[in-house]
Amino acid sequence: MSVQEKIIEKVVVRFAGDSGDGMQLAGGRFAADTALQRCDLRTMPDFPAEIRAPAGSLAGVSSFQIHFASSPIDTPGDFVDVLVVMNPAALKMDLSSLRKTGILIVNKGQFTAKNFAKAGYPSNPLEDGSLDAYEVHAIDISVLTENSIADLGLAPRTVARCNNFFALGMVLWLYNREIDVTLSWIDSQFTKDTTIRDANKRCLAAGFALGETAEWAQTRFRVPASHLPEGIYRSLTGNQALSLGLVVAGRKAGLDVFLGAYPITPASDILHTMAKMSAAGVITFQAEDEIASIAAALGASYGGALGVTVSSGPGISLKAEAMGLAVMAELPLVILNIQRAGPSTGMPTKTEQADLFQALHGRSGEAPVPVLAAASPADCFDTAIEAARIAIKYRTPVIVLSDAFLANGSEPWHVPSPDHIAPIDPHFCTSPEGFAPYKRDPGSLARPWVRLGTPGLEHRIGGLEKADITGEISYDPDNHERMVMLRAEKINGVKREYGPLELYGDPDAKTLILGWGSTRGAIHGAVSELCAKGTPVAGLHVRHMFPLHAELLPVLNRFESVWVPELNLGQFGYVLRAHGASHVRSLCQIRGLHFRVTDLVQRIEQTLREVQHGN
Amino acid sequence: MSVQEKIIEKVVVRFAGDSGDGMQLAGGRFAADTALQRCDLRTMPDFPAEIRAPAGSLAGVSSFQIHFASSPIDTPGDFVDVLVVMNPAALKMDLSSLRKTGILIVNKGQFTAKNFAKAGYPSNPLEDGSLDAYEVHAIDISVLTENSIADLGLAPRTVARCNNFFALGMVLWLYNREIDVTLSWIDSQFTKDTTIRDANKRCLAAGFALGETAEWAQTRFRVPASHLPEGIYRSLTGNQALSLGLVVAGRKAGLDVFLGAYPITPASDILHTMAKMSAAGVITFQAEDEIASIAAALGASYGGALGVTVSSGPGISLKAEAMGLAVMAELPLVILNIQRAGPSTGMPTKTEQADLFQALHGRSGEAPVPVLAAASPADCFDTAIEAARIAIKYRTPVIVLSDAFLANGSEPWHVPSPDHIAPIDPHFCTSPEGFAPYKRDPGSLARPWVRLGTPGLEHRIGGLEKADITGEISYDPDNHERMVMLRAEKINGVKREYGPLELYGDPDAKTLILGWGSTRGAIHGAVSELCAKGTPVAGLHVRHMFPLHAELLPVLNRFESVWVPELNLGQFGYVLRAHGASHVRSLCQIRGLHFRVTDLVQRIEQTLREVQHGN
Amino acid sequence: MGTDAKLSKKDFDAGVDVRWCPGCGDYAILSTVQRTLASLGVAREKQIFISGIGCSSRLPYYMNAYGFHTIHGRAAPIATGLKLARPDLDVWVITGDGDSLSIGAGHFLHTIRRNVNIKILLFNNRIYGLTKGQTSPTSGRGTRTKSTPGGSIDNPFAPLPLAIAAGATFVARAVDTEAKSLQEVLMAAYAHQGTAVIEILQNCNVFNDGVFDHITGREIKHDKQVQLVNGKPLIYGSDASMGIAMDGLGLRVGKIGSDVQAALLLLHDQAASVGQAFAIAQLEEPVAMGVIRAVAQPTYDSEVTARRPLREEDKSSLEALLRGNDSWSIGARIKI
Amino acid sequence: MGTDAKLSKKDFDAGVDVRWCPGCGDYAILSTVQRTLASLGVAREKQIFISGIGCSSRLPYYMNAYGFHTIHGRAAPIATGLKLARPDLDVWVITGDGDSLSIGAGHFLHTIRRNVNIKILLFNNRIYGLTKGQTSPTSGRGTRTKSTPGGSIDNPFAPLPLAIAAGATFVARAVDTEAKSLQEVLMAAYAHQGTAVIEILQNCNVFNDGVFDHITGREIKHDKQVQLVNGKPLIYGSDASMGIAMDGLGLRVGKIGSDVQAALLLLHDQAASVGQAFAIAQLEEPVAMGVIRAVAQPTYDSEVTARRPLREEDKSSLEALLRGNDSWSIGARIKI
Ligand SMILES: Cc1ncc(C[n+]2csc(CCOP(=O)(O)OP(=O)(O)O)c2C)c(N)n1
Ligand SMILES: Cc1ncc(C[n+]2csc(CCOP(=O)(O)OP(=O)(O)O)c2C)c(N)n1
Ligand code: SF4
Ligand code: SF4
Ligand SMILES: [Mg+2]
Ligand SMILES: [Mg+2]
Repeated sequence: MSVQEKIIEKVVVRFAGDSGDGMQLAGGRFAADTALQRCDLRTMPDFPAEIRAPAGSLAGVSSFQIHFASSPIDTPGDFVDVLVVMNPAALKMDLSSLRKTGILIVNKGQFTAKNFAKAGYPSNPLEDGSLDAYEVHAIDISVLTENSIADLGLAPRTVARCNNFFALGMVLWLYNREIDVTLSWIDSQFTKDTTIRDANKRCLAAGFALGETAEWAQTRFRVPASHLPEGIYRSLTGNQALSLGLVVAGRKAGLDVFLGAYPITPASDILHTMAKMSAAGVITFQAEDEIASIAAALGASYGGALGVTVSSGPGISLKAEAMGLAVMAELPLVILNIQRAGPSTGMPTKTEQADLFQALHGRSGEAPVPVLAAASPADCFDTAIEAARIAIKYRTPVIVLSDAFLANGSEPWHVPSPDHIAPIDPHFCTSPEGFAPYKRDPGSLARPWVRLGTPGLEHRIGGLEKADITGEISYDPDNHERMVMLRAEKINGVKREYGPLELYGDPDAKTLILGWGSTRGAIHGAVSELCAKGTPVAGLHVRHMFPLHAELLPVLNRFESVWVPELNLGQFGYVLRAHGASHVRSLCQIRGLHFRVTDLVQRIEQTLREVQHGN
Repeated sequence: MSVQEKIIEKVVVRFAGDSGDGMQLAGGRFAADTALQRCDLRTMPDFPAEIRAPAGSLAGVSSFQIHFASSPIDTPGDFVDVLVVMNPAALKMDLSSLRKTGILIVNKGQFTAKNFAKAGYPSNPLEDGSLDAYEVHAIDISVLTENSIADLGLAPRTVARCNNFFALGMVLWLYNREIDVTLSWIDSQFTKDTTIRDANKRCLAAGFALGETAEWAQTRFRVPASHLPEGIYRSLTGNQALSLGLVVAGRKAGLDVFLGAYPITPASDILHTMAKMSAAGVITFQAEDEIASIAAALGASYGGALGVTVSSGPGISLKAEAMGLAVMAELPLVILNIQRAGPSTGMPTKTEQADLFQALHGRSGEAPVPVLAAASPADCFDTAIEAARIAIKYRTPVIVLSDAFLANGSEPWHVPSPDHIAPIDPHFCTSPEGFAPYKRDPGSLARPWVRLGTPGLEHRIGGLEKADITGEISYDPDNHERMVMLRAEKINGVKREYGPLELYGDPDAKTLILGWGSTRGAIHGAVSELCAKGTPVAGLHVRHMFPLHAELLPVLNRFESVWVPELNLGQFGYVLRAHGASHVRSLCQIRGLHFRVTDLVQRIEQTLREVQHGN
Repeated sequence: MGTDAKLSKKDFDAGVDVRWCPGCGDYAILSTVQRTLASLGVAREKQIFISGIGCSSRLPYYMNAYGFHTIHGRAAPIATGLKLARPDLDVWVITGDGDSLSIGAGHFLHTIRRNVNIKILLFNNRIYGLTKGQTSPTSGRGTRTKSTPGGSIDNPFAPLPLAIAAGATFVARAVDTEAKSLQEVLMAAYAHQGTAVIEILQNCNVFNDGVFDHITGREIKHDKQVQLVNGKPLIYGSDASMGIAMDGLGLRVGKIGSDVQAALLLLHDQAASVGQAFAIAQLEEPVAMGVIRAVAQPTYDSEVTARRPLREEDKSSLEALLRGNDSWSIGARIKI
Repeated sequence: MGTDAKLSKKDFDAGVDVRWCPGCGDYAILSTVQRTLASLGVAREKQIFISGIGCSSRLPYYMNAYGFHTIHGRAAPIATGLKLARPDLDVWVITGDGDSLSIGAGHFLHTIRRNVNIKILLFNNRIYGLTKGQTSPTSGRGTRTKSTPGGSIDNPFAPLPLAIAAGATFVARAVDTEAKSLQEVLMAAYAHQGTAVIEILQNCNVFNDGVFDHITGREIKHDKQVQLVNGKPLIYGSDASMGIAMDGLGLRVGKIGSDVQAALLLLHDQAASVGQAFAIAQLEEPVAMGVIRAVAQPTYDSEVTARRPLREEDKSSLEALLRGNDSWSIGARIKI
């Protein structure tokens, strides 16, 4: 037997094919199996834009990338080690991500003249030498699949749908896995149609067996388990994590969670996920539009529930007026913005961090609102809880920024015990004694929150300026100034809730690489790599976009240079300069894609050179 | 005859009374007469909040202030020299604005126990010595009015409505005017009911005669004409000026002007004014909401008209999403925000400059939009034309910031000859040759604007990211980055249209007082006063909030300190620091009121002292 | 305050200065609303008034109850969220013709189609009062206002037919100053399970004075209104000589005996077909007053509630939720 | 391109890749729209397609005409502004059930009440296609989707009755794949002066496949649809044995002769009362197809246009405008 086994530390695999090819499913199952190997992992699905394009077209390509390792990893990976492509369009779209000498598994069966035309290939790329740099395995997966299940009498369309399990079987073989876990998963899923269940199982087995019999690859790989702490794990996308976090926060506060939502990519899954949680006490309301959805959430908060609303950039714009009302009414509200590439409709399935400005400043008048940004799919869970905690304690809307990259990407999550999550005291005002609607808590400056229905506390609130303490309508100039200041001071005080800042990399370096939101993984990766290469830089990650951490500016001022890699035209850099850190500079990328660690490393090295040469 | 005549340089008069007392009319006519004296003047009406409160209540007080002088003036005046109050509530609300030793004219007839109660006076302020510091003339205007027209058989309600003309007559006498102009104005206005016309005329005359006969004041004043350049003048509010400016811009460009609006205080008057201009080719459309109003305006622009929309803060929020579409579609559009005190419903009739952030940043994604701010009622005219010029040339939405102070305030405006206003070339693309929807003009980077209906140029646009040049839908990462940059660069290029920056005051001072928008007058006044007092400061006014003038930062950096008085919590200061001027500091006021020159002078002096003492 | 105590109108008076123009029809409505709540004997703390923006929307400030004066047009969805989260409360929406039919038209109709159990009091004065007199979506063609100096060219909405077309389960109409019938309608609305839409013809004496005089004028009102009584024929007129009968797919109005036959007069039925409710709601002369439609249908909030665990202990375990169906453990496989 | 040249469907094809799911009903609609324009022989450059967001709203990209794919729900007001500024153009609105009845419901109904001369093609697939399958305002109760895993509890809107209640002057219904009748309806809409609302039943084969099968299925369609022909009685059924007659303020459907009398069959009249149009639009079995209502009323745009100086030289002088009525001159009084 000439197949070698090789132990490797980390690897990036991508499945790519037509939308109809089931690549998300194949990738997802491979990730699930990988998790059971106790590897650390990150995934990054990439869906075609919005609608199902014609089969075989470039616009219809769907892919799923997974990075897994025996050591902790930060990102879904810059370059792919193994690329599986199910048709020419997928090759065209995804080849650039494959590293030179990488393994390319091609479903030769789809490499037909018709499909070349759809993908815009003048000739067969398998034959024109253009793939010489790679280790190409061109295998007719279509025919092999057909052969494996010819006797089942399935329609050709249905047969083609099994290609993905065949490919999955091949990859499982390549990484020295078993197929039993996936087989039982198929058993558990395809309960209605046993023929399809059997077909999928057979194809999976056949794909796996192909390695055993045909030995199509010279080497099989094994990625050892990583040293994750003991405990229960699950794989979680950002959207799932936000949903779970909010439900937990509600339960910890003894509040019902009310989600008002209107579907929009890439935020809709939060509605879908929470809609399934009614047994946990969650109410979901698909409203007629974004305005109604935030309005309903605010109404629920007014009634004493935890109101939540979710959208993406354009829909968040529509919520601005109601956010202003929430600021004035001083009621808890959590607003999730799952950012996508803009402006306007932009590129709805692509990622971007360009709604920071809108989150900070997109309201009329002086309407300060705390803004948190989640750093990874799992971090979405903690961020959601913190957002709810602040919203409830300070009676304020809180904005959480996530993005398409976090929303759909996943990573293993060490499931916490609910007991280890601190309770949240909604601190409802229940006694008429000394009650006044805008009489603030001297510590937090929060106003009382009354659960409607409490006798003796009847009162009226609204969007007009209110008199300090009494909450009555007031046009008094001094009162207005006082109230504007009080609201600002209250929100500014939120920073007292934050934990300490944690520098990483080389804290004594002259240069600080500052990240925020979903780019944490890539930036962490880049800082580590630079330090490892002997280029000392420090790293720092910001979750609290507003108000800023009290220590942030002092820390920034300790460094000669502070660079902020961000997926926009430099919004956080702008904010930091405005707050007094005039030496901050952004490293921008705005391509609808996430940072690659390698690109970041290069950018930082180059910028360091520029600075040294003083230009 | 013991009445003296005194020549004075400037004076501030305020008429204050119940909403039903016709103070706006009396003030307006006094201003008109003042204008005919060729004085420079500024007016500032102050309406009660939103609804008509019960007669005699504090909430129902309405006032009109006019500052006029024989030398150029900047503001409607800090303190009032002559205060006319028609009832106790007006006294309560407005007395604080009267300077010590100022003249107080009181309609004694309304100083009744019932009205004291409504105004919250425990006793009669005319009798408790509380007004000793002023020159009080308590006159029973109500009875005198009644007596003047007793024979006309009018209902008591109608009689009471003539009080304002009586009071106006008194003030005209006090300032040594004639009443003929006002009499003929009454003739021209009250054509339907001649009894009312005659009643008003008689009361005006009677009020005037009271001075001649009763000699209620010891001194009459005369404010000589100021040296305004020759020409035709009219008095103009900011809302009127914006309306006129847009109509002129449309005509100068050969474009129809289309206004999409939804009523909101203090912006509604623009709709009212433009609705009367259909003979000039203006189309006004009162839409069902703010979103429909901007949408309709954008539709009109798409069709080849000049689309305009107007609102105030909360309504502007609702327009954000459509603005993003305009950014992506690259179509001309003018958006007027007549700011009011916020957040949320706030104080709708009060002024504020707190929507700057929203104008700059209140959209999703990278969506740069030029923002201009008008400096005075008359400056609104020029600002509107400049906004239209930029919108048309650069195919972009442009935001104009005005506010309640400019909207309702007025000043004499030197009516320009239409011939002296430069034409605007809409530069429609008419030829299919080389046409591509996003092929940019190499100079301005503007894309072609096609008048719909042009044969051979049929094409499709939309809110999805577009491919460079062709405008087709594109999800290509490189293209997206290029397009984001191109849009940013295009808008940044707008600054090449600006005229030079003009420092005033002492340009060699160490401290620069930087103003923007409606505070120009007060800041100019303060800078002049400081310089006159021997405290050298320089002044600079900014109209172009974004993109910033190319010379602005270099100029700011020439000063040791730069202070920005603004009616918010420091928004423009923040912006300037973000752009690199780290030494900028805001002097904030957020009381729903405009700056007083005296307050500003004090604030600046105090800040200078603080800086000198290093704290 | 329990529901037992005898309540008076004053118990529902917030005791603050009321700031409508003297003579405004809103005063009469406020007073009837207060009196109605008192006579219903409801618990004050369970009455929640949600309004948008407009003169009418100021009403919550004057009610001694819980109140939220929100933003323009959005009272209905705010009330919806509130009612879904707190089905135990009575939720009233106070809105104007601009608030609910212009900027809020979408929300208004969506709330109706869902049949959320809230009561919507639509103060229709056919004008924007608070912004000082522009046309509203119910202003008649030709109305001259500041925004339509040449006369409006918009066709007005008829609020109740529109509500019926959206699936309203309860619609009624009343006049601001007719306290008795307004109160009856409010009581019926309160009793109804589902969205109740009550159009109240309200005079704005400052910007649209007398716009309903041709319907509500003291002398003519009996000739210009038909009072609906369930099960009773549609008869009106000062001498009860006029009647309404079916005529094709519409209604015929006329003198009983000559124009319409007494035997064929339409009997009012609040639960009649949508078509019948639509026809009655559309009548312009006479205008139908009282409850036009009231039909029983499941409410949105009750269906939401039915799907929820209402006791804390019935809620699914947090632990199970966090683990999901796909967790694994480092140490031993638990479940895949 | 003038209006004279003989045009073919291809002349209206933008020639780009069409990106709907294979099998989507939108393809058939696109093709009929292209064919209709060709047969109308209209000038390509005068046809403007405005759409919102949704699968349906992609249509403008595929038309060789001017097109603007705007934002969700706002196509109607954008089209309104365009039509007011450019009454010389033909303005088509392409929208979905979510786009025009959910987020855009207010705009949709306001456009209708104003009677702006635009043609609204509402692709009703009773689902949100583009966002991958959530309930829309026309989804039936109980519909299970990603957002309603327990089945929807919303009552659906009936788009055409709602449009009629809002004052629609033209409403019609057609089926995506029935090219001939769809084309007829489009031609009638084009000829109509005013807002034309055309509900097109469209199959979303990915997220709501077969939702109209009970109406449009090949075998049953004659029994489940009634084709409206102006002036002709409402007869349907594969053997034309079924008919529709008035029944109170509603309609009775049944076998001619036994359930309903042949002589009493309702004659279709596009200009009949609102009540009749409402009743026909509401029919659920059979569903009415074709032009339900078409009445002549002044259009909003024509009234706007009538008030405007249309030639440059008729516009009031700028100089007079700038001076206003209250100017004065320094030097000599001109006018006060
Ligand atoms: C977003 C927004 N747009 C516009 C306004 C201004 N506005 C306040 S009330 C109102 C209309 C009021 O009309 P209606 O609802 O009929 O109430 P009424 O005053 O007649 O009782 C408008 C346009 C606002 N407050 N907010
Ligand atoms: C402001 C905004 N909210 C939400 C969305 C997301 N969105 C896009 S299309 C759509 C609904 C589409 O449904 P429909 O109008 O029925 O069109 P279909 O796809 O079914 O043809 C939604 C909610 C968006 N693009 N913009
Ligand atoms: S403006 Fe009209 S509706 Fe508003 S308070 Fe005055 S009278 Fe009433
Ligand atoms: S999702 Fe449905 S409506 Fe959209 S293109 Fe696919 S089949 Fe058509
Ligand atoms: Mg109204
Ligand atoms: Mg749809």
